[in-house]
Amino acid sequence: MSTAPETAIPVTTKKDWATDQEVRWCPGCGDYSILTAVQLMLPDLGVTRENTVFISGIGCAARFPYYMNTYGMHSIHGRAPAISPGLKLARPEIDVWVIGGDGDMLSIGGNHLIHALRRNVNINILLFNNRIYGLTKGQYSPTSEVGKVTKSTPFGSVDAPFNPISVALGAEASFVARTHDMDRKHMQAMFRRAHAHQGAALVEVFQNCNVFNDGAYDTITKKDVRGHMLIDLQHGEPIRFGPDGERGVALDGRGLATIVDVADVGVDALLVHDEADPDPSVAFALSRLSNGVGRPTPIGVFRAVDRPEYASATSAQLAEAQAAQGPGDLHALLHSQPTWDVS
Amino acid sequence: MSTAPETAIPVTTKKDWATDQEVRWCPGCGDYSILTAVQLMLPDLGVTRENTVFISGIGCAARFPYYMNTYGMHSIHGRAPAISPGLKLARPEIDVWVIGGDGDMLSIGGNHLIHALRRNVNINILLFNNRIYGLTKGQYSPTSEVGKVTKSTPFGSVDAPFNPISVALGAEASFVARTHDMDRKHMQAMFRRAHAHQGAALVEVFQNCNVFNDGAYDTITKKDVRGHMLIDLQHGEPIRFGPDGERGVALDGRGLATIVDVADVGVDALLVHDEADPDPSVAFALSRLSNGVGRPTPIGVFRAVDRPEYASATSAQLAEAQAAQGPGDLHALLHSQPTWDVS
Amino acid sequence: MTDVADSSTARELSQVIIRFAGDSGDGMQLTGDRFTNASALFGNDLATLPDFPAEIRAPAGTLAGVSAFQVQISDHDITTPGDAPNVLVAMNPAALKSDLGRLEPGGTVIVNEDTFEDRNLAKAGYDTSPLDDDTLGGYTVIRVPMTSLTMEACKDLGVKTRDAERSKNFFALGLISWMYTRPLEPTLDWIDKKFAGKELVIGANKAAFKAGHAYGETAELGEHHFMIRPAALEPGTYTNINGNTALAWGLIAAGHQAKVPLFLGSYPITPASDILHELSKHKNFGVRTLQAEDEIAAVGAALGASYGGHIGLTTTSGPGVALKGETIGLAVSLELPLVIIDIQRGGPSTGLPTKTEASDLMLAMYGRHGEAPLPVIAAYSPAQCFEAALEAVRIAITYRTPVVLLSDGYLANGSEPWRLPDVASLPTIEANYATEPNQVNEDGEPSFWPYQRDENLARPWAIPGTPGLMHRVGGIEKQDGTGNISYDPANHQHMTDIRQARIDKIAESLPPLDVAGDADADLCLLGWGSTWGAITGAVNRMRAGGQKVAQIHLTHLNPLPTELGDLLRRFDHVVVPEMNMGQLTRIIRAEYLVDAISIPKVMGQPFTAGELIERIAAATAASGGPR
Amino acid sequence: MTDVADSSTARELSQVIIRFAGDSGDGMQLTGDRFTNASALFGNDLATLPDFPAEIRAPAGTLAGVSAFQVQISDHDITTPGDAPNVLVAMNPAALKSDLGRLEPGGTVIVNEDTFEDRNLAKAGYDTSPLDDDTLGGYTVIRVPMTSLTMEACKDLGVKTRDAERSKNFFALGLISWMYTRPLEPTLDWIDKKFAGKELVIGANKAAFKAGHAYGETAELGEHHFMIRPAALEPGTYTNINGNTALAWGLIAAGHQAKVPLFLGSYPITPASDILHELSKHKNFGVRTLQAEDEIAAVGAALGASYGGHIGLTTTSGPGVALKGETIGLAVSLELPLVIIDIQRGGPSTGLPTKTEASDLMLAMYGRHGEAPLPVIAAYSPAQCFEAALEAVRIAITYRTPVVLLSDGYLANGSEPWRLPDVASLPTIEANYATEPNQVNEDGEPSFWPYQRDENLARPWAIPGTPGLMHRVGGIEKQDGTGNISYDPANHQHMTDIRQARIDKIAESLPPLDVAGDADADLCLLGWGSTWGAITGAVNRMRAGGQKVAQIHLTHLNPLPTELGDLLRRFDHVVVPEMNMGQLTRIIRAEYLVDAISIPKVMGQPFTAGELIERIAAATAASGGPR
Ligand SMILES: Cc1ncc(C[n+]2csc(CCOP(=O)(O)OP(=O)(O)O)c2C)c(N)n1
Ligand SMILES: Cc1ncc(C[n+]2csc(CCOP(=O)(O)OP(=O)(O)O)c2C)c(N)n1
Ligand code: SF4
Ligand code: SF4
Ligand SMILES: [Mg+2]
Ligand SMILES: [Mg+2]
Repeated sequence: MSTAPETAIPVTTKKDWATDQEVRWCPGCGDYSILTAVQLMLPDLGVTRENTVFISGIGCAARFPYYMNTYGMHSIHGRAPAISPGLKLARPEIDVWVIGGDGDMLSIGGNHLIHALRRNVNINILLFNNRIYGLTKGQYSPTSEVGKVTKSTPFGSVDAPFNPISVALGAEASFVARTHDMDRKHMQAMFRRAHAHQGAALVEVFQNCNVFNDGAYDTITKKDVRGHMLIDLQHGEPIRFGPDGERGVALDGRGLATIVDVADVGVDALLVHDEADPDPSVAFALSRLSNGVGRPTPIGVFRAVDRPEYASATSAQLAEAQAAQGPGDLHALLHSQPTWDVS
Repeated sequence: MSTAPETAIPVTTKKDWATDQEVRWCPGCGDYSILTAVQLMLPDLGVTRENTVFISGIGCAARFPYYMNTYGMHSIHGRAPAISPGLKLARPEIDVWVIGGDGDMLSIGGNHLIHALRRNVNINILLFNNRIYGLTKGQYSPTSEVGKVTKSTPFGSVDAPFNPISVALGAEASFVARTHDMDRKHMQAMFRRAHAHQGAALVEVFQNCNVFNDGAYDTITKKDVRGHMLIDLQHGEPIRFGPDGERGVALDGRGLATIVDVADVGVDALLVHDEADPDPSVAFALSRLSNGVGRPTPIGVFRAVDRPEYASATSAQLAEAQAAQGPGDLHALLHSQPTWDVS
Repeated sequence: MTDVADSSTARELSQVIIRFAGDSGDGMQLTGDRFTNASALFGNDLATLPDFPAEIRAPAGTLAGVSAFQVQISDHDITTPGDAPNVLVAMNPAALKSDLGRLEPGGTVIVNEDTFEDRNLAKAGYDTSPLDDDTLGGYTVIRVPMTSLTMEACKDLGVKTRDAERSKNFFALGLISWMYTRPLEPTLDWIDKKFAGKELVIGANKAAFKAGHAYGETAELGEHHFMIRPAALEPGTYTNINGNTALAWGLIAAGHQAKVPLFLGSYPITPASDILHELSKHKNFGVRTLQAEDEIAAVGAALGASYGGHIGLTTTSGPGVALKGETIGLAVSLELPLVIIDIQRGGPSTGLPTKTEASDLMLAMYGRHGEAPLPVIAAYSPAQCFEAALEAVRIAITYRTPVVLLSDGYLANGSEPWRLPDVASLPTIEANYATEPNQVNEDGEPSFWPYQRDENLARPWAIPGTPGLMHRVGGIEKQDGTGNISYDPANHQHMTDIRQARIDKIAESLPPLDVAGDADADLCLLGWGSTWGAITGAVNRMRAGGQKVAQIHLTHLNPLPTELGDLLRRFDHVVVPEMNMGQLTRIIRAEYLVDAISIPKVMGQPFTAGELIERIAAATAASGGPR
Repeated sequence: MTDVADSSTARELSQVIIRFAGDSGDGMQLTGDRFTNASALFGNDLATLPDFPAEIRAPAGTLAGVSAFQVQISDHDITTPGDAPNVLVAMNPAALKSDLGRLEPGGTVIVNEDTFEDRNLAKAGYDTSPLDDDTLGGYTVIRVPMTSLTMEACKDLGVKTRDAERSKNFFALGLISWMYTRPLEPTLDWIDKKFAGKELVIGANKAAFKAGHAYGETAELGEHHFMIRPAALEPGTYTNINGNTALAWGLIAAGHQAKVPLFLGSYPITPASDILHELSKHKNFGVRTLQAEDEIAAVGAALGASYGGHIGLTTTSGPGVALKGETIGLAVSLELPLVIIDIQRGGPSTGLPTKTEASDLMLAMYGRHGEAPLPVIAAYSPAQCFEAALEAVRIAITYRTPVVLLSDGYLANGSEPWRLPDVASLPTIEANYATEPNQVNEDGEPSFWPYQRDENLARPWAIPGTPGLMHRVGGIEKQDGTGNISYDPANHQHMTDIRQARIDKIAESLPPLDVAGDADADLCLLGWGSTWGAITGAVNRMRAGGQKVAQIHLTHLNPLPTELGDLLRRFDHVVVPEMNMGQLTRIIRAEYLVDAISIPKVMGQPFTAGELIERIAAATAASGGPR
């Protein structure tokens, strides 16, 4: 097995991380800005292209690996979070990024996603949530709002969507964050945090599909409303938002996260965000602040806690076994049951 | 299509609900007591055998339908929560019970489970959680505790288990409850509630597998410890437990559920359980009280809220369409595109 | 047909093949569709071949972004969208580059010359403009500044430049409509309906369309003015229909004829999604549709509905069928009606998702563990998808079995005129739900055996809600009759045999097999699925050229028609053109020990009749002539 | 072997077939295992057939709860656990009822007569005791009150009654050990080790075992005292091994020989789980195992590991293979090494999960959408699973392809003596990771083409972490060489052809096919998989009876050995016994147009040699003798 050489990380620029393949998204698609954010961030991350792998499923979002000059696999629909743990377990030294859409990761791939989070395999999962099936031309997805009229729901959908942050927290995720395609800096900050996290990291990215679900996030991410509608979670800080920080989040008497006017309740009554809380309950409460995109919506890191990471725990068991039993001896193995000799 | 006759429900007893098939569980298995609880409850539920269906996957638990003198399907591993919504959508008037183990429902069937909960299809899901794979003779399951030594984890497992209640709440479940195989009355109460609920109802049943994971719940469900270790949630009541109700649950300053001495904090400081809270955050916090079975563990109904039910919403769309467009006219359909005549 | 452009100056043609090619954003599918519909309403026979990339909108101007639509229209019965196009409409350099090779020698190229500027040429990989070098030597080239003429036509309408520019496909449509003397009204009407409420768009599109039409009149294109008379089709009312719509309607018709509600569990996938879309619209027929979380859930829900007495349906393509295998196996064991519809596409894996192929036959036959036989049928033309759907449901219900119905991307999206059947003439299907106990138990009481078989070896369909028939079914082997779990060795053999025998029995219900062409020929072309059009075209041409040739086209692939073996043994050569590497060929060889010769093709494109004639000649020559 | 019961009074036998049958809770598998191991260490050749129900512990005393273990031991080379048992040990009435029919005419029945009381008789469905009516007429019956004698033997040990009673299987084992002059030490040693720390259990089991042994000595069973000498096997060191263990060890050996770590992604399923269990133990060999959330994740993780340069493995049975099809198709498209191990069991659906069958061959061949060929190989005896695993890994790595390795429940659980190979003699496997660019791009710079092929048409295995070889792979069709996405029609045909050609090329690396028996016979028995033992037994007997017969046994099912067609055409009759309904038969017929005749069996039980001989005679007679 070859491993990465122990030389200094070469200096690279965005160009080095891009392939020569034409980017085939629709003009105006939010995926472009995510791609740019990633390609601009990686040169600063202290990683090499050869030790970086992007694995995706199928969907518009899932075309991502073709555009990254790293190792990459464009796999099959829903299976990126099933395939990537295998790679990470086999090669813990490799950075594994998992890319997929809301259909890919929450519909067909939902089970793999929650199990990857539970196991806490050290992979970085970017979920491009455009609340629609893009590549198959516009059916509703498990994050589409109730009543949505799409090709497959001409009379409006009748089922409630998932809140991806709630799903992840319910599945024991150790790192959960949210960002959006209109803010490169914020995206990069979240991707960096996901990368730094030792364990499975899920970043939900609000992404605009301008062809089949245009403007899905306009009410919260457009420049002019953003200040009022996005609640930027900062660890250790009271949760405030609004152009002048005039609003905030507090827990009401029943422990539910509620939006308050700071002037009414005072700064001290605000909830101080603790992403490292071992109990995910408050992070969960924050995820319920806005179910959908009509109300002020938290972005940032909901939760980031240390707990045993699966790939390193596996490697540790291997190392322990070798320490205890010595490296595998094939002859000894073959003779490990009772034997007899015929001469 | 035949539908149920509108006659009075005939009087039945346990015997009427049992088939003539030998029950093939190991002697002492917790599944027996669950079966008995169900067979004793159904005669009082105001339902008929012909309008009742049990659908299961594969596993020891999943043998359940064979023992019920109702309609039943013993399907394939993990797929009962995928198959049963189809039946319920097709035949909303039929009671559908879904039975499976922790492997069946949370491992291979995890995705179907969370989507059935999200969609809120009116099915009653009983998850027999013995924290082990019984039928395949003892591998660890997604609810097994960290470090568990099983046939497939001879050096101990390294991945954190799911908390089924948290998973369900993260997946937008409208009804979530927990009970255990040592308390027939409590089981029956939960099953009744699940049945009454209009939507997907998940009941986790702590179940002892005396062959491969014996005593998994002894520290909380045995008669002598139960009083100290089981927190019986009651809607509208302050959450108290202990032989004399001397302990209780309160929310701490950060909104986390905590166990307190009633003498210390006073009854008024206790959390009043509100299963109908539209926000699942407090129910989620309660689910985190005990992650595993070493600490006092809530049982009862965590959450029971009304939200649109999928099968009836589907039926309503059909009815509306028929009202608006009239019943389908095949001739008109065939002529609905531009046509021309050749003579 | 009053608005047909003056046809007095038009030369008569018996058919023409036109290919519209442009950028994904240029609206070529719509243009082709409109031309097709106008031709259909005019009374031509026709066949279409939409041909588009997997990307929603690949970058403008690139080869990857080229989207094309080919249509053949004629004054007589035709079965394919034609071999090489006579006319290629190229909306930009990339379209020219990618599709020129398909054009017939000496054919006509119509280009939007406005787009032939440096940036687009470079994107298409042209060093110099093909309009200026000898690239187009030997072709008739019509250069039209479509973009600027469209802008000009729209300039007083108050439309934004970008929107005006977008109407250029209607200019092209107008021009072609003039050249082939198409009626204008259907298109003008359609614009009104489609863009209702968007007056500016309506205005721009109509202006562009009329400008294109006028351009033909005025720009001395006289020698390109043609007339193709209506085809003398069988009398009746016709509509132009694609395969997916026909299939969806066939399912609705089947539910209607069986008086059993339809339930579709589906997960979107190209090229099957449109069936889900279509069925979702017809809730007033009592059709329930569920967009499931994945393919396994989709077929699972359908099976659940079947257990409940509905016709469980699931629509998908290859990757979905690969996922559904285990659940289909359960359906085999439960002996419940279920229809699995596979709109095949290029494989393996994600393959060529928007291109056609027919390589899932073996998967349909064998894609389950254990001995799990089930009927497989295949549609052979867009309109015939209607009948195929009815037949699939008939078999599923009558024999209580899952059925795989195969179609493909070409049938799904391609269209043809369809003589609408009279509803009264449709076959009826008997659901025959069980209503009564069928046994008496030891105590002399009525009881119910879920696996007691009828004359078709089919078991009762006893649906929940029926008093007295409570029973359990499951995937573990069961005792025949009682349905109780049984590990008895002899019973397992018996059940395996009976599951096979029940499928074999279906053959008894099939109409006699039709041998087209010359029954006494040495050569028989054996086909299945969408190759029907090309094979028929080849047979017609070969026979017209004096060659004797027979044609057998299978709609039932499992069980095979009883008489097939004897029929095939009559011929010296059995040649099997397939859109795969020889899957039916293998089945025929195994079944009948007939030395069937495969003509395989997996190129994402259907056979053309001409290509087939050549390859048949080569194949029979190689196999050494008559034996 | 000092402790072998006095053999001077024992009559010599060349072999015996014993069947232990009792309740699931009676420990019959353990009893059979112990008897087998003692016989192995004694030097006999042997073959075993464990036969148990799907329930963990079905209700005591019922027919559904009967668990049996059959073993044949001999003083010469044997290949099957025997046809009809000579001796049936029946621990209760249900066991007698369910298994008596298997006993040879005139055979010996040993019953635990204590259990023949009303309740048990009723549970087994006996109206009167078979010990008292003529049920056992014609058999030699040995009635032993095993339960009470065991209790008696334990009475002074301080063991609880229930625990004492549980030792009765050791009483039976002791008795049989006396009857067949087995050494006692291995069993006594084993009891010490197995129950270390549980002194009471050790005491009870040993007491019961010795009591059983003594019972033989003292109870005038003299005429039942036999001796079966060690078999003259090839010189070497032997161990008694079952198929799943041999397979797991073969995988470890393959990783060792290739110097590539193993990664197993698996989801538990009978009868494959034990391979997961075994591999999980050997972490010091660098073996990583992941119990995944389902089969799709299991094969997905394995594929991810393969992409990372490990040998990706996945173990399962039929239902799991049915689920993995889509991901295996991706592996076909990615051209990465991957080994899919299918321990077949009775199907369809859940079928007979603990019973053997070999009906997944077609699934292995065709269970993917599109044209997705891959190599299929099959193990043929428990010990040979070791070699088969090595061969599967060799092919997967050398040809960069997923490989399906078929075994079955009979091989998995059955055991036989295995002459341990010398580690130095094992084949080496070259992983040949790519380390350098293999192209120069337009700018003259080194670049890397992930689909540039070597002489085997295999592509480079360039694993993450290798500088300069960054590349993308995916399931969409790609250009040969560069690996870039390509929808080009000709390229798709080319890639389809080359994927097939690469698999076909494997045939060049296979050793010449072995024809056993009489190469000049009219009749050839063609087999694959676990039928090898029974077919070999049949061939030996037929030849011993003066009949000429040839035998070909395939380990490679895809591609088939190059010379197979020519070989088969030499015979008048090609007969193919299979544990399915004729799957290989179909392949052979399609491939070679040879009129291969199927002898199918799906009864959850392997063929016996005797049964085969009869069915071969019938089949060849029916097919009308030599042509
Ligand atoms: C097994 C399988 N099922 C279905 C599909 C069809 N399919 C491709 S992408 C997709 C969903 C796309 O939606 P999403 O994951 O949200 O990605 P987006 O295109 O919106 O980025 C579907 C259903 C497939 N390729 N494979
Ligand atoms: C597709 C498939 N995979 C695996 C299996 C094997 N299998 C049967 S039951 C089971 C798990 C049993 O555990 P659980 O669901 O917890 O039920 P329990 O037996 O503990 O009641 C497994 C892995 C199967 N039957 N089908
Ligand atoms: S369809 Fe939507 S998500 Fe897909 S590329 Fe186009 S804009 Fe982006
Ligand atoms: S194995 Fe465990 S869960 Fe299964 S029947 Fe036995 S005791 Fe019950
Ligand atoms: Mg999406
Ligand atoms: Mg379990």
